[in-house]
Amino acid sequence: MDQLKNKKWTRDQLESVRKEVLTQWPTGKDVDLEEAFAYHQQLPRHKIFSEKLNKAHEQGKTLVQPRAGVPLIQDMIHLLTYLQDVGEADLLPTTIDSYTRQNRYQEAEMGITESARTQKAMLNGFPAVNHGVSGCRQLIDALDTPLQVRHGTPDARLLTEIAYAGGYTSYEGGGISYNIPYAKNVPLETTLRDWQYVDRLTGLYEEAGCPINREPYGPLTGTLVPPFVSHSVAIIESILAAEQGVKNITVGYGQCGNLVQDVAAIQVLQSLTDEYLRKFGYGDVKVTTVLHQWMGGFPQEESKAYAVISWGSAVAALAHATKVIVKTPHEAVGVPTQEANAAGMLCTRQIINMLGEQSLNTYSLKDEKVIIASETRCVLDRCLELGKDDMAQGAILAIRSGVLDIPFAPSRYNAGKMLPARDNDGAIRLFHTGNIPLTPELIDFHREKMEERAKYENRQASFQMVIDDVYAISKGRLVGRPKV
Amino acid sequence: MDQLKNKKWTRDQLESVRKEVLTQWPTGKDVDLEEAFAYHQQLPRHKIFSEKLNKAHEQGKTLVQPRAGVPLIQDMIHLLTYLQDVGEADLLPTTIDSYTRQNRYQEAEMGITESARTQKAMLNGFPAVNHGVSGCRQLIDALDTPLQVRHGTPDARLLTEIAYAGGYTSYEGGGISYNIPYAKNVPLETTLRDWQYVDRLTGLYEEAGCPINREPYGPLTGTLVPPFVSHSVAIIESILAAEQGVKNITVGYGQCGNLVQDVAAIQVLQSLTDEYLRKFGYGDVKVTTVLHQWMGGFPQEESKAYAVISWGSAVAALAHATKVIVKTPHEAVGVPTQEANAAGMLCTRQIINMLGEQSLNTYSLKDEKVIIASETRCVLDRCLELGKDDMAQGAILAIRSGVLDIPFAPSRYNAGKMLPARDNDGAIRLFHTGNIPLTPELIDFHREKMEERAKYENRQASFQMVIDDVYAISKGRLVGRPKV
Amino acid sequence: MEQENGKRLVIGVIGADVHAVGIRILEFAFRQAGFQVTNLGVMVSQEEFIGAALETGADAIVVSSLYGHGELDCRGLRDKCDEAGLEGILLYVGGNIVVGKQDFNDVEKRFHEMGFDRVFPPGTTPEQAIECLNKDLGVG
Amino acid sequence: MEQENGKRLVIGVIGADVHAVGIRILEFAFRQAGFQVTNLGVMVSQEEFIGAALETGADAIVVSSLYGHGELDCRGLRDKCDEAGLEGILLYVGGNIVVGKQDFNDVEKRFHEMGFDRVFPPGTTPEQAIECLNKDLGVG
Ligand code: B12
Ligand code: B12
Repeated sequence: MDQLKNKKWTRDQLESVRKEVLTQWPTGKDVDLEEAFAYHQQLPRHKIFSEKLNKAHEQGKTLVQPRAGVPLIQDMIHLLTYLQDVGEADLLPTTIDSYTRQNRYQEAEMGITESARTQKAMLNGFPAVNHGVSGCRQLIDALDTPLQVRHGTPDARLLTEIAYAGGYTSYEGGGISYNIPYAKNVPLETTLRDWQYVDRLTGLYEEAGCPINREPYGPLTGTLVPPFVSHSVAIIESILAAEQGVKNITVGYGQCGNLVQDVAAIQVLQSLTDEYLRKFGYGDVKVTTVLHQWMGGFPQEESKAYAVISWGSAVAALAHATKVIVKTPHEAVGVPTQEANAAGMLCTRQIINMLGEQSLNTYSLKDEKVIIASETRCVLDRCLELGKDDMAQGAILAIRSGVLDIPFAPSRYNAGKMLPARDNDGAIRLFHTGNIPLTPELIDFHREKMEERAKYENRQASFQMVIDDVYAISKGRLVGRPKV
Repeated sequence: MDQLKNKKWTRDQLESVRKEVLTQWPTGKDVDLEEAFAYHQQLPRHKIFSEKLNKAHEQGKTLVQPRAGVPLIQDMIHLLTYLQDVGEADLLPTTIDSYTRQNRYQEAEMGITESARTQKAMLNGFPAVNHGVSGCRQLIDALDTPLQVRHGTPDARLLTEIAYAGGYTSYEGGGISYNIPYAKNVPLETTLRDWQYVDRLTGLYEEAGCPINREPYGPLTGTLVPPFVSHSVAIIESILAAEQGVKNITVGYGQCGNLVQDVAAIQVLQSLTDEYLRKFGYGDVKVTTVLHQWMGGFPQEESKAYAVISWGSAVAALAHATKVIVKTPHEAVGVPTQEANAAGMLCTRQIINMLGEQSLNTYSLKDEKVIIASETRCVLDRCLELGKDDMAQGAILAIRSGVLDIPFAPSRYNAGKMLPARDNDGAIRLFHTGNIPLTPELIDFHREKMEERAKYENRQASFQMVIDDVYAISKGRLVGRPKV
Repeated sequence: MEQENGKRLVIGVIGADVHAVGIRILEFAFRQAGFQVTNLGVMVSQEEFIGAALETGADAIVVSSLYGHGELDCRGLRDKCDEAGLEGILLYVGGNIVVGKQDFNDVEKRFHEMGFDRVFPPGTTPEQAIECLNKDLGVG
Repeated sequence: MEQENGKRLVIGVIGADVHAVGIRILEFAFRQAGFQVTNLGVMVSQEEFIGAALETGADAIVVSSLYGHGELDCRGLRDKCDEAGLEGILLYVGGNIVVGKQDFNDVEKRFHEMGFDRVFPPGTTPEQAIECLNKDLGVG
């Protein structure tokens, strides 16, 4: 195979791979592109994801979206209808189960059978590949709200084919964000290539007049990820997607917990993604943002979980993110019931509506924006340098060398040399910078922030401090202070 | 009787009234001041309200306090123990029932009997007068946390005598704040005099080395009260209390819903109360602050109620209020169960702990602080002018003329000429200024704010707009927009 | 505002209850809907309700109670109405009429037995109240 | 760090599960407590657990499962251990081992029947796990 380049695939290139992809599981043979375009073209506008997002973006509103997936089609329709009608979802999800995410369709089949037999959900999501094009369309037809596939699949090519032909108008994931946090042994080159396939397919739909929104997965491991790390990934994936013809992109960010850092992060994410896309010649791409409510360990106690949910909603509202992905009071325990899911949404909605008209405009916000933007530029510019102006190669080399480094990632292709921790105000900073190519001033800034906290806590910064931070929110605070 | 003056009562003056007060209900005869001082003096420090407040104030921490009251002593001990142990209360309340608040001890007695018979709470609080000194001490002895009486009693003299002798170390209320929102027919002069009694009694305890914290009731009617209105009342009551010898004062404020206005309000409340007390020669009084989570109509849905609770907690934390009074997910429906009460507290605690180390420092915060402080000064300075430098007389004349005007108050002594409404960002402004003596610039400011909203909503400002604002939070938003 | 419909209401908040906001809004809404309203405000005794109803020739007495003592405060109101010559007058009660979150079916039953024609749960909107009044008084 | 206690553990996250944070912290805590730890990381098959246990002469296999498929992934592990000559090896499982919020007594029973010696609910702290290991392996 040729060396991977950030270059638009030809139709022939795509078709030669498609032939093989569509045979990976029997349902693949039901995909017929022309027929799928026709299906999309007859969808009413209110079922099209990008339409709703772009409208909200114009109006400065924040849309509410849950996560949800169960193994059986009828149950899934029932669940989504509930979230739409009772939970008042603006956007609906289809969360895919973990076997499908690993292309283990045989095991997913077993999970379906077992779930039908025991009347208990034995899968943690909806096995869309096994249910096939017609299975997906049952959902699309039954609901009055745009649907998105949310997963975590390194090789999502067959899933994408089926989901798109099945009528989904939004699709999460990317070659970095669905590899490094979601896999152990998959080379980055492989997933970047497989996601070029996904993006090119998305481009085909766009060219046929069927808008499909793409969402690089923002929160990564959800565990102490500094904003510039996830921003770098989001912007790289946006550039790669745009090259393949994607026109609607939502970039994401997982709440860190410090108000100023979080609001600054969302605002910088929007402006910097716009800027880089323009710079690379993709100025026609529509960019929107999503805030994920706290993605790390949650408190068990439901009333405390509501507090965490509310705080995330407040950040989304004050930053005017285009949408917010909602957690539930069951988060620490297991996949939520539909009631718990709707409860999280109603709580979120209340905050969004109370706060959506307010804005934050602080002295420190501007500083924080400058910091996040500078850090992100350091990483992105070095990526380009490494890749000799090719972002795909750059990404591979950056991850390999730790120029781009994702904390707590399971992948063995991730360097894991950088260690994050919170500063004294709860913002996420770097405790070890590893190989992140920050300027000397930024490195000083991080060191000073960590020293300030270490001094306040009267202890050395150490891995124990990081562990304390990992636990902190689930134990009821933001900064993991030592026990006294 | 002499015309009311803001002047410290002599011991003789007090004693001549006390004789009568202590006969208002049989339990009054058990009050013995010297014995009561002795009881207070043997209380361990961790049971003394001011101690805990002042320590929190020094450390910049926010303490959590619920509301709670049931008719029977054993049930009350059980309830408070639960809130202390499960709810992790820093400070405990004793909410008094509404008959006691109206000095209807006979009806309260019936409520106790009925509650014992039906095993259902037939009173909405704890009838402390009927339970007497020994009844109160059973609570104080059973708990390891400082206790406060919270009520709404225009004539609280007997209740105070019994509560203090019973060992309470904190006491809410004041001559304006427990009249205008809590009564219909009681002249202000009467309540101001009766609260001089309460404050002088508090002074006696202070002089005997028994610190008792006094808390003017901040939120008033809880319904669209602009910050400067409640601040004016809080500062007047602080001055009157200080004159009678009160040394520990907590001034309060009910959350309005706009972040900047609320944080500014709490910060101004602290600094302005300090300033006025110093100015009047009471510089030795220790001032702390309390934020009341949203005091108006709540949403029925519990997950939405959690959102409102969380948002109030966020304000308390970001403003570093000394304590926060907690609502519960049952608020819209009725007096909460102990479980619902503890749930509200745990939710609050989670937010306080996550946010307590963060601060807000916005461009608009400084502006808002200047506005609130100027408005409050306008009212207070006119009060003094009206009262010919006597704050007690000033207050009476100010309320009568609407210089100080409390929206939605039941009292017929309140002018009710001022009408508040929210501006486009949800801050509470004046829609009719009535007789509030604002400067022309401030009046312009309010008018512009209201015009901005009216224009945005494409309707005239009217009473319907005020009604929409009254309902807004219970219907899931902050600004009551017209239906579309 | 709607045309006046000729029906008279006496409204107020019973007992030692000072919740003043809801009743003010009810007054506004009832007037808008065409009723003639006598609003007694807060802290209204049974006697005051009856006196005002007699005086105005009211078609209905609308009792609001928010603070939880509604059950104690409302006892005997129907009998007193009968004694005063207001037999059969329409009696409504609503608000947060008992202490705490109780099963509303039970609550409704207890208040029906006390002689109230309709009993409304927390959060009832003025529109719902007006719909019932129109029905029960044969308006519209 | 405590003195080494001579006991060996094989730990890992079973199945297609990639939750990498908890196991890293467990490794750290078990080492601090004196155990020799082989951490297989995430996405570990039954065969890998058994292979590593044979290779290191492990006293216990500690299975973590967060993503909800624990029940499908853990079936047959005890039998495979027996077949491989690891009769009686201590088997622990913990994390969020089933889908959704289920009654933990039921869950515990099902996993006991599958041959696990101890079953831990969501949110178990490393300290609780260490206490059980110490007891079951006769340490300290
Ligand atoms: C962070 C996170 C992620 C990150 C993981 C990043 C990474 N690679 O590590 C991302 C976003 C990638 C992710 C993905 C998914 N996740 Co996830 N995730 C979480 C979350 C929020 C926190 C997990 C965590 O790191 N906790 C912090 C660590 C320190 O705690 P811990 O993992 O619980 O481990 C401790 C204890 O449990 C205990 N312990 C663990 N194992 C064992 C074993 C024994 C024997 C003992 C004694 C103790 C013990 O000790 C550990 C250290 O203290 C949890 C919910 C929560 N807990 O709040 C959901 C959660 C585990 N995820 C869940 C799900 C469903 C998924 C997804 C399928 C779908 C999705 N929502 O995207 C995918 C699965 C991907 C896959 N193939 O595995 C569900 C599982 C549901 C269930 N069991 O019913 C949870 C519970 C969320 C929920 N309520 O829906 N997730
Ligand atoms: C604001 C408020 C106060 C203010 C009142 C200011 C004032 N003077 O008006 C203050 C702070 C002074 C106050 C005091 C007290 N309050 Co209060 N208060 C509230 C609160 C938060 C909102 C009430 C309100 O204004 N709502 C907005 C208006 C528009 O709605 P509404 O009053 O419900 O009325 C509408 C409907 O209910 C309906 N309606 C009302 N009556 C009727 C009757 C009929 C026939 C019909 C059809 C419809 C109808 O129409 C109205 C208009 O839409 C409620 C809880 C809530 N609802 O969120 C508690 C609440 C009513 N209060 C309560 C209590 C206990 C008290 C106190 C005893 C103690 C305390 N907590 O301080 C004192 C009582 C003082 C006294 N003697 O009455 C309890 C009652 C508990 C119960 N029933 O079990 C509540 C429910 C809070 C709670 N969960 O504990 N309160």
